[in-house]
Amino acid sequence: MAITDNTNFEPKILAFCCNWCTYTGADLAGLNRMKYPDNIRIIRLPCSGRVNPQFILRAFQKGYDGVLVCGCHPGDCHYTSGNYFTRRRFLLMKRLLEFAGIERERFQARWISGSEAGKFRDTILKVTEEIRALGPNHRMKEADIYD
Amino acid sequence: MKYSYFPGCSMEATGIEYAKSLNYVNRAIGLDFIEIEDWNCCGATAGHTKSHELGIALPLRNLALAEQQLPGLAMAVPCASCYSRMKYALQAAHSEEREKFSRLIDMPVEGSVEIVSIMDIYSVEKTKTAISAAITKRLSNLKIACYYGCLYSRPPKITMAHNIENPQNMDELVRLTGATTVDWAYKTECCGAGHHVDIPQESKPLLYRIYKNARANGANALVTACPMCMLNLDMRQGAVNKAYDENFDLPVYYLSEILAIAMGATFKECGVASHFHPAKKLLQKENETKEVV
Amino acid sequence: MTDIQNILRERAHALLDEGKIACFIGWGATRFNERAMPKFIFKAEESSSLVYNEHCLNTLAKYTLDFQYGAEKVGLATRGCEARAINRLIADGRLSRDKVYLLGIPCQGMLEHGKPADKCVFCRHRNPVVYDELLGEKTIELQNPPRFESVLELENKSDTERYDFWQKQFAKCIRCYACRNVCPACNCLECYTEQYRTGWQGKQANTLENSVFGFTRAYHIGDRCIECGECERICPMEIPLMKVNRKLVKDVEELFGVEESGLSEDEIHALGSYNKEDLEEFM
Amino acid sequence: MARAGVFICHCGSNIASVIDVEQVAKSAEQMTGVVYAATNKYACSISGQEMMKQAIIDHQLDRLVIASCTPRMHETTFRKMLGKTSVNPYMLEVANIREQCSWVHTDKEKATAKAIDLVRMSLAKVLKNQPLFTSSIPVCKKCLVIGGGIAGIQAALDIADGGYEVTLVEREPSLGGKMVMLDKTFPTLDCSACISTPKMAEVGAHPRIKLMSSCEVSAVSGYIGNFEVTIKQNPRYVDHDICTGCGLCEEKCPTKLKSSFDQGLGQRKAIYKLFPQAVPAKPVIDAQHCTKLTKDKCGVCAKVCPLGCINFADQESYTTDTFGAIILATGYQLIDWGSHYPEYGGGAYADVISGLQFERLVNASGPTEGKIKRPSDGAQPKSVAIIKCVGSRDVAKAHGYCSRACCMYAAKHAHQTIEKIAGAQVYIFYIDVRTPGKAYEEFYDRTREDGAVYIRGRVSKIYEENGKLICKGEDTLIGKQVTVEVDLVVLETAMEPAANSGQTAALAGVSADKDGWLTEAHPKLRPVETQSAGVFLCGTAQGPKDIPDTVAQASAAAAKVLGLLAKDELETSPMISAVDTSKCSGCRFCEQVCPVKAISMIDIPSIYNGQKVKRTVAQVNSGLCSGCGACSAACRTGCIDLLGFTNKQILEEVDALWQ
Repeated sequence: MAITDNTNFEPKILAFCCNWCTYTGADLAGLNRMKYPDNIRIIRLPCSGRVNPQFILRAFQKGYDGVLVCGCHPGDCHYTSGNYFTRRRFLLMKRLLEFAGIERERFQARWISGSEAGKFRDTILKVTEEIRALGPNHRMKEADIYD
Repeated sequence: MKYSYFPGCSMEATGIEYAKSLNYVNRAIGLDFIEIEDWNCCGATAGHTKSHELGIALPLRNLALAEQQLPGLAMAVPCASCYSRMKYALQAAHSEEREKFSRLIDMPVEGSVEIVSIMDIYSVEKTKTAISAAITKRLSNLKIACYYGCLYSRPPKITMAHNIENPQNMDELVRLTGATTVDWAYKTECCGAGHHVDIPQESKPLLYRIYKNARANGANALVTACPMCMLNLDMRQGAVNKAYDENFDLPVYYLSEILAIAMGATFKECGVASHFHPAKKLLQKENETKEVV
Repeated sequence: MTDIQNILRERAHALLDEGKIACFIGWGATRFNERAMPKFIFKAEESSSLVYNEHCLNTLAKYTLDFQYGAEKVGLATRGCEARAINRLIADGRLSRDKVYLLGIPCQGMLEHGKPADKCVFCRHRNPVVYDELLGEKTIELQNPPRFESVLELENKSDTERYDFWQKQFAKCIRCYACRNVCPACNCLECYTEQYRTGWQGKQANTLENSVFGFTRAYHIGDRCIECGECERICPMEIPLMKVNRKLVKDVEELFGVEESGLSEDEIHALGSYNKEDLEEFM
Repeated sequence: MARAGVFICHCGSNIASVIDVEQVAKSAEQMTGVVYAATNKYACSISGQEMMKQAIIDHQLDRLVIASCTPRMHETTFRKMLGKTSVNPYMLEVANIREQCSWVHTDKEKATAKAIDLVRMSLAKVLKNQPLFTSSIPVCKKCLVIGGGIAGIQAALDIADGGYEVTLVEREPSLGGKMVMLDKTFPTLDCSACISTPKMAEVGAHPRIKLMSSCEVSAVSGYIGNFEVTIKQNPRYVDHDICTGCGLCEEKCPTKLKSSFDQGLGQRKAIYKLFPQAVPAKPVIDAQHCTKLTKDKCGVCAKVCPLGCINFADQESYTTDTFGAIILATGYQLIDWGSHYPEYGGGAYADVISGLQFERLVNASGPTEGKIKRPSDGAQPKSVAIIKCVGSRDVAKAHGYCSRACCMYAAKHAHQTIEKIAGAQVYIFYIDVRTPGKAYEEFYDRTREDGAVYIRGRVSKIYEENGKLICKGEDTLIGKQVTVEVDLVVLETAMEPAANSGQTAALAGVSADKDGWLTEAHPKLRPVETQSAGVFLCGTAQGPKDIPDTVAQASAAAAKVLGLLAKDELETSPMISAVDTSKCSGCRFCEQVCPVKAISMIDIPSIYNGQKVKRTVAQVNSGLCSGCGACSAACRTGCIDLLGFTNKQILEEVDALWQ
């Protein structure tokens, strides 16, 4: 495993955002000209319930240093119940990832509504800093495992 | 049937009539109250208003003693104040505070003791039948307003009482004696006992409205099962009459006194002789009624 | 056990004879004394070749899928693990209850290499939870076997240690898919690994792809695992697969209060339902 | 081979001032699958669109990536544009380089790099896009209205007047609901029955409204434009096709009962019309109390009926019909205050009555012919206490919500008491006085000027003493306990969702909140729609409200339905789930997680070991599917996929930056 110097490390973070809440919240952050690190790449999905936990494994496998799943607050789902299933799936998946040895900060889930632009920015800031502190991910990463 | 017994301070002082009459009734129907050894103050009024810890630790120690000495027995608590404190302690024993308090009293405590009032005990079907059987006189001239007081039902989250506004179990027991009970509105309202010394001007109206409503509904006597209420209603009736220019004549009896009298006890045996408000006359009238065969 | 063996042979004979079932699935002898193998009896007179002893390690339930479209029922020797597997298959819509006839067997636990088998020492259902008839008296269940001990042990290590542990384990994997093929919860018509068009993951047998397979399979069965332990038993490379399965079973229990799976045929598994009051840690 | 075009929008300086758009275009041109990349000042403008259209022709583009503002802004614009070209509108991905890049980053170099990444991700996705086509479903031009109160009546009339068929289902034997029980309506004090009964009659006579009284909805299937609804007709024991409503039967019936319409204060017979102006104006038999039906004695009604309408053997029957839209107007009921408020006597005092009982007392066609009399002795009360928020705004007792109408009708009751009884004293106990409505505050002012005494505080106890009702409470403005002695107490009790309204709504796929009120699609912007497309709601089924709001909402729901029924066909979004049945194992996981019940199981022919068999697989109802994709994330095999957001597309997006 390569040892990297973290000082100039810019993590790449992937976020799955639901169209109705978090993606809207991210748009609102833009509209309000809030500033946050450019490390985040967002994939827009109709609902956080669309996020298959296998996407998370795939993101780490391909090289992302952190993954974020965001959706509407419980009770606010555009499709009524999608995020309740999301919550169950990722409560379980998060523990499984930790059990597999992925550091807990690398995968996070958050509820961010369409009006919570500030929360969106703060989440990105916090997650980016946490992952920057951890350094690049080598675990379960394609490019770093050669046997 | 056996119960562990927490007398509390009243039973040997102001509430001596209560103790006497309870004793009489229990002997007549074969109930056994076994006093907890080394019991201490229940923590009422002075204790719990000063400190939450003290207010819980004091009664909890009694619970712990009962658990130790008389495991498996329900605890008979005749005084409503004690009853309330014990219920608070029991709830604490079932909460996350248990360990803290267990350390404070330096005793293990499970909260396995059931707390029962005299009404609870006498309302058990078997006991009720025994009471019925032991009654030899019909007190049919008595028209009684059963006064339950505040602490047997309130706060409902602590007492777990079902019928807060219009309880019935004392009424049912009183009716066993042949007396009638009246429907009235002040069964569970505060009598102001706690404040009669420091703010009598606020407490007197509380007493007044109780007498007034009892009389308005046709009662000629009050029955209670709380030594504090008893003291207050009995001792201060004269003062209220004076303050309001009234002439209430409502003798106050303990539930157990009424039962004891109906079972044939003399005034001395059951304590009716030592009331403040004249209480014998009404019952003497009753005594003239013929005995049941 | 010989008693049960005798009744088993008798009942299988009778059921086949009466034409109630087309086939009976039980165990038969092998040329090794300490091994038994799955046995399929189609003719009543062959019933005498059934055996039941402490070497009947295979959980047989998944074989019933071969008979799911048959006109007649299939008979199955059903211990706790088979019974829960049958419930699993029915709940997952793969089997219909009227296609199987279950001869319940209270199990005392099996031996593997002369020792109590790993899959049996943590078993909480030695008696079948579903059957048509029960052969013999119900046996006493193990009281709270420490199922999660090895999970806890690994949980308490650092994430680097855990990562290294699993990478070492999955480095051994040869991607034979035996774990998947034997698993009663892995009952998909076509496994996601075969979906080359979507390309969920690579087919290469390297540590990374192996571990992605391992964890994905664990997640797929996590809320439906019946803890029969067949995957771990069958693994030729001795990867401790039950450790990750039990991790999920434990989490499902702690998070959603669903203690065990496969106890009834109409259960809704944890991820197929939700509770508005579920733990909230994503605020 | 794909021929993708990439267009980078400057958005004036909004994007171009931070992102080097030319650099992005240059990078895009190098990406696999891209045949053309260009920048544009304003992609959404007419000229921008023309430029893209021309590029599609010039470079034979078959798909587009447009890097611009958020897709929430102009995705539809660009799709519409593609509709006029050879490119399928769904062969488009929008990279959000404005809201999520240029507006939130300042470092030009980094922002440009991120923009290139975002384009790369969108490109990866668009390369896996498939052309999608909207389909259309026919619309059955009929509406079902459930509930015949003022909300249902108004909605039904509006739709029928708009030219469409309406079926109105009412559980009770007559239309009218609660409004027709009321005496006067605030703040104008016009007679409630006088303004509602003409509307009822209009419904009864309307050529396009089919009124089904004594009916309940028992099953709903299908989807917007095509709901299959089964309606249960409860037995009436009177053949309404023949009955003329002469009333002879009712007159002769010997069984007298408490009238539910009069809230137990008046009487009716066992064969009865709910009230004199009932619509339909024909009687029904109360099966629970008719002695013929319970004990096989009497049968007088059948003997006196000149037309032989009475049928004691009447059974419940079911009919099924198709509707394009459904309106839920199931209304409210009042809380059973007795079980919640033992301190108010729990129902033991005859002279403690509910507001609705007061309405009947004061109503000229009520049991007392409009004279306010105490139920206990028929005496005229000289003093009345009105207690508000009984069951409302009281979580410890019943409900936390405000019932909204009570402040005003409490004022009305006070006004009516003072008006009808000379010298009457009225006390109103309140928590707050809420009068948000046209001329409402003025009405409240007038009531106070009339002499009603408002006491701010709750009543803790009501009891009887010497023939008077004593209300004990607190006046929180002076911090003192107060006691008032009155002859009559009126409790302004909380509204609750009507019994079984939740079950009825659930049949149509509509959920209820924690208090049981039906949930609208959006509290502000879609107040009469529900999560179930084609199902609308109005009136107090959705939450407590007064008559003006109810009627307004009913008309709003009707307008929505008219808009829907005006279409011959509905276009459905093609971005819905689809099942690859060859792989589906029928495990039902997708069915369990679907929020709109769009997935069902179906048996399909299949081959197993050379044998023809039936196999169970999932199928998606395209009319119901809302395209959330929960099923897709649940499917282990991956055989159910969300078109437009397929597993493959998302995986490509994840992989895009790491090739």
